[in-house]
Amino acid sequence: MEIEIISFGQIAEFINHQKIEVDGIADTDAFKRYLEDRFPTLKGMKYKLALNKNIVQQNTEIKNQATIAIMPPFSGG
Amino acid sequence: MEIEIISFGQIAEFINHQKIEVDGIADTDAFKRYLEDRFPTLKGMKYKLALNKNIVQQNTEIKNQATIAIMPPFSGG
Amino acid sequence: MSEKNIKNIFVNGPIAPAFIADSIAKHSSKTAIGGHSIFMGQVRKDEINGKFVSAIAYTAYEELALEKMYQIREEIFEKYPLKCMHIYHSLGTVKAGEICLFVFTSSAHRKPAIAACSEVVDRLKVELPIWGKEIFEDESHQWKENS
Amino acid sequence: MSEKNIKNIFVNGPIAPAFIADSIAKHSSKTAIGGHSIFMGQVRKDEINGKFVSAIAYTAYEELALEKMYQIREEIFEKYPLKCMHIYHSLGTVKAGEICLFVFTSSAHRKPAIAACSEVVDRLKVELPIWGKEIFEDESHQWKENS
Repeated sequence: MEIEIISFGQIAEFINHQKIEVDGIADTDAFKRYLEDRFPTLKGMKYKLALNKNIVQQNTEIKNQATIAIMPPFSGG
Repeated sequence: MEIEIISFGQIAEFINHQKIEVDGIADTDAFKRYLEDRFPTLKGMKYKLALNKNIVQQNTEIKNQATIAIMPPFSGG
Repeated sequence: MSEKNIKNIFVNGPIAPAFIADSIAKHSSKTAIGGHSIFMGQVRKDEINGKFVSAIAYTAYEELALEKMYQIREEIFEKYPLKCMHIYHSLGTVKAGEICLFVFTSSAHRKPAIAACSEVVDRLKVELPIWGKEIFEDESHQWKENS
Repeated sequence: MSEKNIKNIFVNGPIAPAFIADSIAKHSSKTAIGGHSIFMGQVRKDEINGKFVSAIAYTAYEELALEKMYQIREEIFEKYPLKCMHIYHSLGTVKAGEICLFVFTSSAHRKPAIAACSEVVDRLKVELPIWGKEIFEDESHQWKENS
């Protein structure tokens, strides 16, 4: 299936916006494992995911053509 | 002795700025009795005195050439 | 001779938005400031017994008010780590919709500025000898009371 | 099609004092308002490891931020009897001394405006996906973290 990855702040410095073709990523927990495996820098960092513009509070199913945002801690204001 | 009376707000509508020559007004409690006697309207009203620019919190001695302000409740802001 | 730096807070008539903008702009050189809090009082066109307030005319016992404001200022600076505090109150006529009070506090982080601003507004309404006369459209009046 | 009235809060670059003055002036026709509360965030020239912050560059996940701000707005209007609420946040570069955040609330009496303004500022710092990159005078940078 296809997932669009977007990233922000400090994380955008090492993860570009990209579309990936993957199989076997059923939910956001699996996606995190995939991400941290591919981008080990992420392991030491605090970050949140947003799945199709909803902030992920608990493990959530991922469907084909999902957009997932990777967001470091917010620092607006 | 001489006392200068100044008044503000609603109270200035019936007590003008004036100097009075009186004897036997030793303190602010006595001055209040004098005032309420001379201006009975004052009896039904809330007001504070300021003696020589200090707000009167408790009965205070009045000396010659004092300035006493008669002030209705504040309503700034 | 007093050594106290007693600042005037009174302005004649309403406080203009452009005056507030100037006041804000002056702080751009104060680069230790991270947060500004402003309170503005605006004259309401209240309806009282079928008549609308068209303006408030403010008078004050100015010398006592400035002395009292000086004390409040000292106490607030003692209590909060402020960089700046500016206070302006109208005297004379301020029409409905116009601004009669402008309190402006600044600090490195937001919380002291916000807390100080709110506390100054509360205190000045209670402690400063200022009186507002509400003038109705038919030119009758009544004296405002702070609740 | 959404029926929600999602308002934009983002402005490019700093928020000018004249913009704030215009925003204030527009409220003079709203004569049911008695109190306005404003918070402004200003970029501090912080010293970090011997280097001074010269600017902050802001980016945001705009669509999510506006959606979240919509929710906050609804909740604040539910909680407080406000007449108005306006929020602006900078994107892009804001230099030290310039304003990056402007929150403006108004109500008939002062307390709801003050409480709502403070709560909105607290919430937007925590809940809106916005990031500040602190740029030093030597053009190196570090990512800001809200404490």
